[in-house]
Parts: sequence; C-alpha cells; structure tokens
Amino acid sequence: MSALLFYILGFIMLAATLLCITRRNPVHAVIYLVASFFALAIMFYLLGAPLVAAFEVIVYAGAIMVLFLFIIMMLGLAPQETPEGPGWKRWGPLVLLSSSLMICTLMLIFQDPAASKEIGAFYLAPQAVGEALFGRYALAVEVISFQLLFATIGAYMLGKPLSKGDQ
Amino acid sequence: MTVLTSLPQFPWLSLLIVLPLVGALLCLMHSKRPADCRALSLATSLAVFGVALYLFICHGQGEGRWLLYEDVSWIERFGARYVLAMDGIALLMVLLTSFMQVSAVLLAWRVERHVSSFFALLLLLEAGLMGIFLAYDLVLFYLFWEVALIPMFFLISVWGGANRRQAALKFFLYTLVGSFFMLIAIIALYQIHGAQSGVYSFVIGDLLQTQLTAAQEGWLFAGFMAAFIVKSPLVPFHTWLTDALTESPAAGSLDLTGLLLKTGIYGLIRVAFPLFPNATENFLPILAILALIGLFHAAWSAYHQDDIKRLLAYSSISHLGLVVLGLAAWQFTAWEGSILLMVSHGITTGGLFVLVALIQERTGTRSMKELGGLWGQAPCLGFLFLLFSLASLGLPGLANFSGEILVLLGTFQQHPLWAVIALLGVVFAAAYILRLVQGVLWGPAYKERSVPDLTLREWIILLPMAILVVWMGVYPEPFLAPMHGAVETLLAGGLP
Amino acid sequence: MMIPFGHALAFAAALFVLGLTCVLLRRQVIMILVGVEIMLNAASLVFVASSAYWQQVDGQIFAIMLMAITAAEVAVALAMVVYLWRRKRTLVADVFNGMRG
Amino acid sequence: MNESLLFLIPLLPLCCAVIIMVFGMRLPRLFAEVLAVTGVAGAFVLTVLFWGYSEGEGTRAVLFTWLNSGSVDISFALHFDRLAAPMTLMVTGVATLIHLYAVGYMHEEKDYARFFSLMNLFVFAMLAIVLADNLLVLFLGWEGVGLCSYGLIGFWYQKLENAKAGTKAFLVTRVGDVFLAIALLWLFAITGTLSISEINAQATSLSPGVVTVVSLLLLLGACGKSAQLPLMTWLADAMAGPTPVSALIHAATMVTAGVYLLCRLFPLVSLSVVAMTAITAIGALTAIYAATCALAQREIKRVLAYSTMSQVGYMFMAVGAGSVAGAMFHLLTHAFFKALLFMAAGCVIHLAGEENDIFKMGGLTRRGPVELFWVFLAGAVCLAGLPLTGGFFSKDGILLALFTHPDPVYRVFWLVGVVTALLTAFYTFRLVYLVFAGEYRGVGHPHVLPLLMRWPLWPLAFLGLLGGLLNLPAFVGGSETLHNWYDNLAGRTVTASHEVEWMLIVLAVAITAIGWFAAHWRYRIYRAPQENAISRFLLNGWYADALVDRLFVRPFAAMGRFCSSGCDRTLFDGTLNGLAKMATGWSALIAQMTTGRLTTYLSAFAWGFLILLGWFLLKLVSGGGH
Repeated sequence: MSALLFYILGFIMLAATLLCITRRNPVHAVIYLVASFFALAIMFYLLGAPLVAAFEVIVYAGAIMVLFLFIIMMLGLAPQETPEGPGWKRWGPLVLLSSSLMICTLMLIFQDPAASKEIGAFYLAPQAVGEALFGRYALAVEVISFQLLFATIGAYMLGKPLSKGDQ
Repeated sequence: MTVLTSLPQFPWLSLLIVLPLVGALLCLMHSKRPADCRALSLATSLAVFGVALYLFICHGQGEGRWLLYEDVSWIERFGARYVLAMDGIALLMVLLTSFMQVSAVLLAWRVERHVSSFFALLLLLEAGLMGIFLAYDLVLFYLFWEVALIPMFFLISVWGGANRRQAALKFFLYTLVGSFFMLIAIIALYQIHGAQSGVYSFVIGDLLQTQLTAAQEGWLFAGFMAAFIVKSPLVPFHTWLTDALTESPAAGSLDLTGLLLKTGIYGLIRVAFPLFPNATENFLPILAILALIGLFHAAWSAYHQDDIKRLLAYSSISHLGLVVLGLAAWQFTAWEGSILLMVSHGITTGGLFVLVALIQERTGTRSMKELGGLWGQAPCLGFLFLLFSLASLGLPGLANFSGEILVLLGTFQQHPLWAVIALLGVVFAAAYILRLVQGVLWGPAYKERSVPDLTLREWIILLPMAILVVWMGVYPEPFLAPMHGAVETLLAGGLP
Repeated sequence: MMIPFGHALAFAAALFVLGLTCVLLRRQVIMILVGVEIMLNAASLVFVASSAYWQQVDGQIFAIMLMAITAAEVAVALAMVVYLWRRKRTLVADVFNGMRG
Repeated sequence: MNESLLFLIPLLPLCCAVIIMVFGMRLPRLFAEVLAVTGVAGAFVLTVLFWGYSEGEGTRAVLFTWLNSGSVDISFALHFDRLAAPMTLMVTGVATLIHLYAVGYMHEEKDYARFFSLMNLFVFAMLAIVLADNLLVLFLGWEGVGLCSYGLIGFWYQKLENAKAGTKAFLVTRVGDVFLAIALLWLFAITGTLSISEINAQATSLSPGVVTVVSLLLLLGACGKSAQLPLMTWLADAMAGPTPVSALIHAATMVTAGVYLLCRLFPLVSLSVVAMTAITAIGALTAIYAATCALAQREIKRVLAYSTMSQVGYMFMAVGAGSVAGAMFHLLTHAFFKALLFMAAGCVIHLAGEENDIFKMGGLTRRGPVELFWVFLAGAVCLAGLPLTGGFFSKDGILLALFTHPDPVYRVFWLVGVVTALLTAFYTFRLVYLVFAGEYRGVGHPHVLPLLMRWPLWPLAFLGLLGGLLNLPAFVGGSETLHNWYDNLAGRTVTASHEVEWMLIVLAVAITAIGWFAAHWRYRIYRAPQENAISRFLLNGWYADALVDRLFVRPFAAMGRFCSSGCDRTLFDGTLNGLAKMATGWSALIAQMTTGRLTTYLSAFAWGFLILLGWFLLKLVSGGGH
C-alpha cells in the first residue's frame, strides 16, 4: 500500500517539477514547485523521516518558496523570458544531455546489487533526530548557524540602496 | 651533517640578511620623508658592509669547510631547515654585495619618484642576494632566489628608461621560467632522496648523499642549469640582460650586473656542481663551448653597439663567458681565477655603469654618436672612465687581469685549445672597449653643452672602486687567500 | 515499505536531472535558482532514502542541514537577484557577462 | 745596500707618473716637469750606482707575491743581469734626454700633466719588460707599453684621427700580445714556472716540436711590439703623437721590446732551427719592405718610422743569425741615433712652421741654427752606415753574422741585408738633401727653438757617432767589449777570416757610397716628385692597411653586425617574440570561450559531469561489475 503510494507520489512530484520548469510565468512555476515539494514531503514521511517531512513543508514550501514568490512579485517579473521562446537549437542539445545523463545515472544505479534490495521498515522519531543533531552534530549545527548569520548580513549588505557610482 | 650546528655563536649571517630587511621596512614606514629614507638606507648598507668587513677580517681564515654556519629548524613538516653557511667564496660574494650596495645607494641619491619604495626595494634586493649567497638549504635558496628577482623587476619597471615595461617583463619571464625548472628539480631531488634514505630534507649537505641513476641525475641537473644558465647568462639566453641593463635605473644596473648575474654562476658552484658530480662531468665540455660562444658572440655584438650601456651589457656577457669557461676547466687555479674575476668584474663593470649613469645625467644621452671629447670637459670623470675601461680590457696590474690570467693559466693546463680560443676573445675585448673609450672620451668636444666634473658624492662612490681595481690588480692575495680551502673542497667533491 | 532502494534513487536522479535541465534551459536568474532548489531536493531525497535503507539517523540529519544551508543560500542569492535587478532592470542571465575574458 | 733597492729603478718613474697624474694640474708646471725628468734621470743614476749587481749571474729581487693560487706562484720580481743592465742604462739614459727635450717641446701644451705622467709610465713599463724576472711581470710591462703608446699617440685626442692611430697601435700590438700570452701559458703548462731563467734552463729538456711552436709564438708576439711583418701597420700611423713620443717609442722603448724579448729567451728560441730561420726571414722581409716604403714617403717622421722598422728588422736578423750581442749592439746604437734623428726632426718641423712634408722644406740650414744640420747629419750618417760611425759597425756585425752562418739560406738573407743597406743609404741622404739642401719651399713661419730642444741632441750625436766603440770588432783593433760583457748570453760567436771581414767592410762602404751618390745625383737639386703607381704603392706602405682592413677589420665589423642584429635581434628575440605571439593567440582563443555568461559555464559543467559519469560507467562495464 505504502509502496504504491510512494510511486504515485513520485510521479506526481516529477510531473509537478516538469510543469514547473516549463512554465513561462515564474509565479506559476513556483506554485508547481510547491506542489512538487508537498509530494516530496510525503515521500520523506513514507521513508520514515517525519521531522524532515515537516521541515520540508515548513521551511521549503512554506518559507523558501514564499520568499521566491515575494521576490518575483516585488520585482514584477514579466511572464515571458524571451519573445520567441526557446528554439530547437537551444533545448535540443539539452534534452540530449539530460536524457543521456538520466540514462547514465540509472545504469549506474541499477548495476549495483544494492539497488534491488528493498528498503526495510524504518521510523525515526523526531526526538532521536534531535538528540543526534544536538549531540554528535552540535558543532556542525553551530557552524551552520554562523553561516545563516553571515548570510543575513550579506543579504543586508546587498539589499542596501546602490551608491551613485554603481548606477 | 657536521656537528657545527651546536656551536653557540652570534648569528652574523642572519644579521647580514635581517639588517637590510629591517632597513627596507623602516624605509617604507618613513615614506613621507625622502631625506630620512636616503640616510636610513645608507646607514643600513654601511652597517651591512661593516658586518661583512668584520667577517672578512675576523673570520676570513677559518679552519674546516665552513667559516660560519647557522642551522635552525624551519618548516619541520617538509624537512626544510634555515641553514646559512659561509665559506670563502660566499664571503667574497657577501663582501662584494655589501660593497656594491653602498655604491648603489649613493648612486640612487638623486632619485626623485617614490623615494622610499626605491630604497626599500634596493635593500630588499640586497637581502635577497645575501640570502642566495648564504643559503645552504634548497628551499631557502629558492626563496631568496625569487626574493631577489622581484625587487629588480619593480626597479626596472617603475624607475627604468623609455622601454622599461617590456624589458622588465622580459627579465621577469626569463628568470622565472628558469627558476621554475629549478623548483621542479628541487622537489624531485627531495622526493628521491627522501624515498631513498627515509629522511626528508632540503639541506644541500644531506642531499649530497643521494644515489641517482644517470638519467635522473641528468634531468635534475638540467633543471638546475636552466635557472643558472639563464641567470649567468649564457648565449642564447642572454637577450634579457641587454634589455634589462639598458632600461634599468643606474643603481639597478649596478646591482644587476655587479651582483645579480653572479648568482647564476654562484649557483653553479654551490648547488649544481656538488649535487650532480657525474652529470657535471659530462656537461663540462658543453658548458665550455657555450661559454666560448658567449664570449665571442657578446664581444662581436658589443662592437656593433652604439648605446654605451648596451655595449657594457654585452661586455658583461663576454666576461662572464670567461668566468664560466674557468669553471668548466675544473682546475684549481682556473676556479680561483673565475671567482676572482667574478668579483673584479663586479667592481669594474659596476664602476663603468656608474660612470655611464653620470655621463647620461650630464649630457642626456648614451649614444656614442652624440658623445665624445669628454676628457677635455671633465678630466677626472674621463680618467676614471679610462681606468675602469682598461681594467675591463684586462690590462695587467688592474683588477680583471688577475682573474683572467689565472683562468687562462688554469684552463690551459687542462684544455689548451679552450684557453687559446678564449685568448683570441681578449683582442676583441680590446676592440670594443677601445671603441667605447674613443667614442666617449676622445674626439672633438661638444661645445654647446658643459659637462661638470665629478662632485664629492660621485667621488665617494668611485674612489673606493678605483682603489679596489688597482689593489686587486696588484695584490689580489687577500681576496685569493680565503677561497683556497673552499675551492679545494668543491673541486674534490668531498663535501661534508 | 517494500520498494527497492534503487527506485528511490531513480526518483531522486530524475528529479536531479529535471533540476539541471531547468538550470540549463531557463535564462532568468530566478528560474536558475529554482532549478538549483530542485537539485538540492533531489539530494535530500537520496539522504533520506539512504537513511532508511541503512537504518541510520545521519542521512536525515544531513537532509536537515541541507535545508538550513539552502535557506542561507537562498537568502544571499535572492538578495543578489534584487541587486542585479536594480543594476540592469533585467534578470536574463546572459546580460551579466562582466567576467568575460 | 739591499738588493730590493733595485726596485727603485722602475718604481721611481712609476711613482712620479702617479704623482703627476694625481696632482699634476694642481701643482705648478715647473714641478711636474722637474718631477718627470727627475723620475727618469733618477732611474738612470740608480742604474749606474747598481751596475755592480749585474755582474756574474745578476741579482734577483722579490718585492711581494702577485698571484698565488695552486701551482701558480708569481711574484713581482726583477732580475738585474748582464743583458738587462746595458738595456736599462740605455732606456733610462735616452729617455732622460727625451724627457728634457719634451719639456722644451711641450712648453705650450696645456695638458702637460697627462703627457708627462704617461711618458714616465712608459719608461716604467719598458723597465718592467727589461728587468722582469718572470714572464708575467714582463707581460705587465708589455701591455703597459701598449697602453702608454695608446695614450701618447692619441695624445691630441681632439682630432679623431690621432685617437684612432692610438687605438690602432694598441689593437695591433695586442694581437701580438695574444701570441705572447699563448706562449706564456704554454710555457707555464710544460715547465710549471714562469721564471725566465728557469725556463731557459729547462729549455733543453723540452720536446723540439713544442720549442719550435712556442718560439714561433714568441716571435709573433715580438712582431707586434717591434712592428715587424705582418703586424707592422701601426708604426707609421704612430707618428700622430707628439715628436718626443715618437722618439721614445722608436728609440728607447716599445719597438725594441720585441728584440729584447727574443734575446731574453734566446736559450729557448735558439734551440729551434725553424724558429731561428723564421726570425731571420721576418727580419729580412721587414727590413726590405720598410726600406722600400721609406723611399717614397713625404712626411719626415714617416721616413724615420719606416727606417726604424727596417733597422729593427736588422736586429731580428741578428737574433736569427744567433748573435745576441750583435742584436743588442745594433739596438743600442740605433737607440742613440734614432732618438737623435727624431728629436732633430722635431726641431726641423718646428723650424718649418709645423710642416711635416719634406717636399715643402729645403734650405733649413739657413733658417735655423746651423748646429741642427750637423746633429741631424750625424744621425743620418749613422743610419746610413757611413764608415766608422756606430751604425756602421753594428750593421756590419749583423751582416757578418748572416754571411758566416753555416746554413746556406742565410746567404739570401745576407743579400737582402745588403740591398736594404743600399736603400737605407739612399733614402737617408734623400731626406737630408730634401730637408737641408736648396731653397726653402714651404710657407710656414719658423718657430723659435727652445734651448731644451737643442742641447739634448749633442750627447746623442756623440753617442751615435762613437757608439762603435761599444763593440769594436777585433780585426780593427777593438776589444769587442759588449760581446765579452754578455759572455755566455752573447749567443753564437761569429768567427770569420780577416779576408771575409775586410771584403764585407769594403762592400758595405761601397754600398753606402753608391746610395749616397744616387741620392746626391737625384736630390741635390730639387725636382718636383712625380706621382706614379709605384710611388703611390710605396707611399701607402704596399697598401698593407687596406689589406688589413679588407681581411680583418671589415669582417670583424660584419660579424658584430651579424651577432647583434642578426642573432640577438632576429634569431633569439624573434623566436621569443614568435613564441609570445603564439601564446597570445592561444590565450585569445581560450579567452573567447570565457564568454562571461553563466549559462555557458553551467552547460559546460553539465557536459563535463556527463563525461565523468560516462567514464565511471565505462570503467564499471569494462571491470565487469564489481
């Protein structure tokens, strides 16, 4: 049952993402992406990671993507990137590239014997994750918190009004 | 390694390197007051000269391989040590460096632009040169090798003549490419030695024991030679020198010809020959041929020049050809002659470059077509010009002759033909030097310009040089005596 | 859960390739960033799946850290987007070629 | 007395030279003049005082070590022996007179300090050659002489031709010096010493081939300084210098150095028959070459210059014939009368108003003091070899030595000597007639002759005329003083029957007479000279200069052009510039790939990623899975 659900969700995710990357209007694209992330969040839950699933919804879909939306709306981006749209010349090689990448990756994955082994039942309570996070990985958490701080400062600096020389 | 390391003594050798560095720093800190910078760098260079003189007098006649030795652990991870060592040859080079540096500082007295930087670079150059002459660890040697390169580049490219950028770039690229090969060879040798003995070290004394196959030795030797031959410079890697010398400011050309060129030959003596005795043995005839080609090529080229600075640049190449020939002869007397000639060439050609700078300052030209008759207008200047020219021409009783005749006497015993061919070059030296003297001193004087004679400062620069030129020609014994032991050990290959 | 490990990885790979396609296909800076987000999510999926496969906590931890880092990245990146917009009034990536050799 | 006091002889002129050089222009003129003369005269007096030291094996004195390295140990050492002593005496003596004369001659010159210091230095250098104990000290003097001649010939440097003549002298002699230097190196390599006496002592133990080659090298070295073929071109141009300089170069110093060198190393040189023959041949060739050139010269000093060359050729012949005493005898008498002739010529030029051309002179007996004619004539008859003069005996001795040499080829040389004697007599009297006979043909105003230019001529005239007494042959009742003085250094003892000797004397007298009469017939009454190919040929010294120019100077300059422009500019720099251009081209190509567009970079990255993946895959496939 859950396996079936996993596959359905997977295909929903892929479809949403495909729609996302092909939309010309960025607002639509981001909305599709949010949909994709919801599907992904449930997949995380199925894989025994409720905390990650929650974060996926809260942080990714809730915060990051909303930030994207804000920016897009704030700048009032036009739906059309280029008037004539991407031509064959432009995305022909890309499709070739992507498909060959896909094939290569899949071949690499499936030649490994581990690929056919099944994922066993697994559930990790948020508490266990929290203990590991603030126990063994405390230093990493600190480092990342620093990084967030710096990012904030950086964003602030970049967001300041331009000096005359730059304009 | 010897146990000399444990001897507690005052680090004189480090002082020789540190003093100019401190001077350079102080100069940079006083960039707002040019007069202070001048005084400061003069004081520094005099102090270094004082130290060198002290070492020459008090430590010149030591027993054993080294007169002075300092060994401190430096980058332990790589086995690079801060090893400074001074034997008789290094002592002479140190003395020459510090002496020329005083002259260079005095000569640069009238530099107007970026005074503090100029003197700082000059002092940094001195520190680099001292390091090259004293380092006994390959990493240290390489470090100083590059340290000496950079100030010279800036001296040329900022304070040089009309074509300075190109000349500086040429100089930089040539020497950098050469030293790049040396770096590779250093690392390779380090690895080979470490793999063999389990002791990873850059100290030359340790690396001497490395067992190399013929092919390895050949390639490593070639790597070192690339750096040293370019720096020496031997034909066909010499064209950077003529441009660099022509374009560089007066003090720069003094240091370049008097000292920087010697680092290449010094590298041969100190590093390349002892480390790779078998490859050296095979290479000596080629070296001699290169030296002879250089000697003749430069002499002929010099004869064709109109720019006196360029002519002198070629004469330097020609003389250094003879120096290298003496080394290639692999004979005691020839080696001593080569080293003596190296020192005396530094002084005579240095003196000539000083005079050329003065002449250019006074007349605004370096072209022989526009010069002439200076003897009548400035007899003292003319007299010194003649004196240094004659010394450069190899007149007996003046500095260069002592070295030249020793080189020839020694070389003839091993390879008569080389010596005979080199002697023919002596006539050519006479030809271009006399042409130079004739173009500058004789002929009708140019009435429209007045050429003042030497000022006190210029006398102070030139008089010691002139005295040395005569002294080294008549009584070179004090300069020969310290190097006997060093040359003997180097030739025997039996280094500690 | 009775799905093979390979299938989870295959989904992740497909997601990744889609993200990469987005990055390469789209010209607007903001859509390139969207593509990057997609690829990062693909990575998260691999982490979580591996965590389940090996029954270990570390994969999930990394997924969480990845989110934190992404948050930081997005903050700076979007600030830059705003900055770029202010400078040139466009977000077409090909316009910004100041590093041209 | 201490023997190192001997060093005072060369050092006195040196010190004076240095003092004049440094302080000359700051001190009163008189001081410099007095110092200059005192330096040389002092050396003369000292030589006389120390004469006793030269007896026996002579005296060695060592000042201090010059070069000491390995097996090389060379000191400043001198050797005052029987060969050096008379030479020293002559050099200092004649030089003293020349210096006195120079004080008068240069009394209007402003740059006197340079002149006198170089003159003193010149004497020092010559004394270094004469007194040297080892070849390196000799070489010091040898080069020093070249330097001083350079400075003095080009003394009036404002005229570029003078400076060029000086340069030429230095360069041409330097070519000879190279050969001497090679010989020096070789001798050191095989004997391990540079001491002249030791080399001479070891000479017999050396292999004959080496001795021959070394001797030939020495000969070439001597040729340079003594202006012998083929290195003779500088001497005629050396007339550009002031007249006292010419006198010094031709009489006391420089040109005699070559002869002296060969005499010094005679024990070595004489071992090689080939070298001896070569020496004689070169001497003979030069003698006749120079004599023919002298026939056509128009400048008084050039005539004398070529005569010097010719006379030095005689000295070479004497050495080649094995008679050191004969060579030295001729050297001494020649020094006296040639110094006299040059100094008198200086007076003549003064009287003719700085006119050099003998065709614009004439009748000078009446324009100046009549004594000048007599002293000039005294010199001329010595040169021409009129019987009973010094020149007659010394030249006759040489011809006798050539004639009596066992090798028949020397008869040819003897014949050349005789013909040269004839030519010598002819051009000498031509000179005398053109200068003194007839009416004055010039336009210049005579200058007043200072007293100092006049009286130094007398002692020289006296010495020249009576010089024969130095070595009067036995068959005319002499005691061969010089020959006996040299003792074992004198070389081959010339023995001949009285008939042969008388025959040669009669022949010599006859030849001189013929030369004189020919000159008398042709030049007693002035006739304008005719220009023709032969006279031009002789006037230009057989076009030797042009030949040297074509053969050496131009190729040398061309080589310079080739090396500097051809090699350095084109080949080396060109190659590098080409490489640099290539690198720039490549970098431009690569720079084009750096579009600055994010998308390009990203897709390049993706393609790279694909390649990486593909490679992994390939490895796995070829590795057959795990």
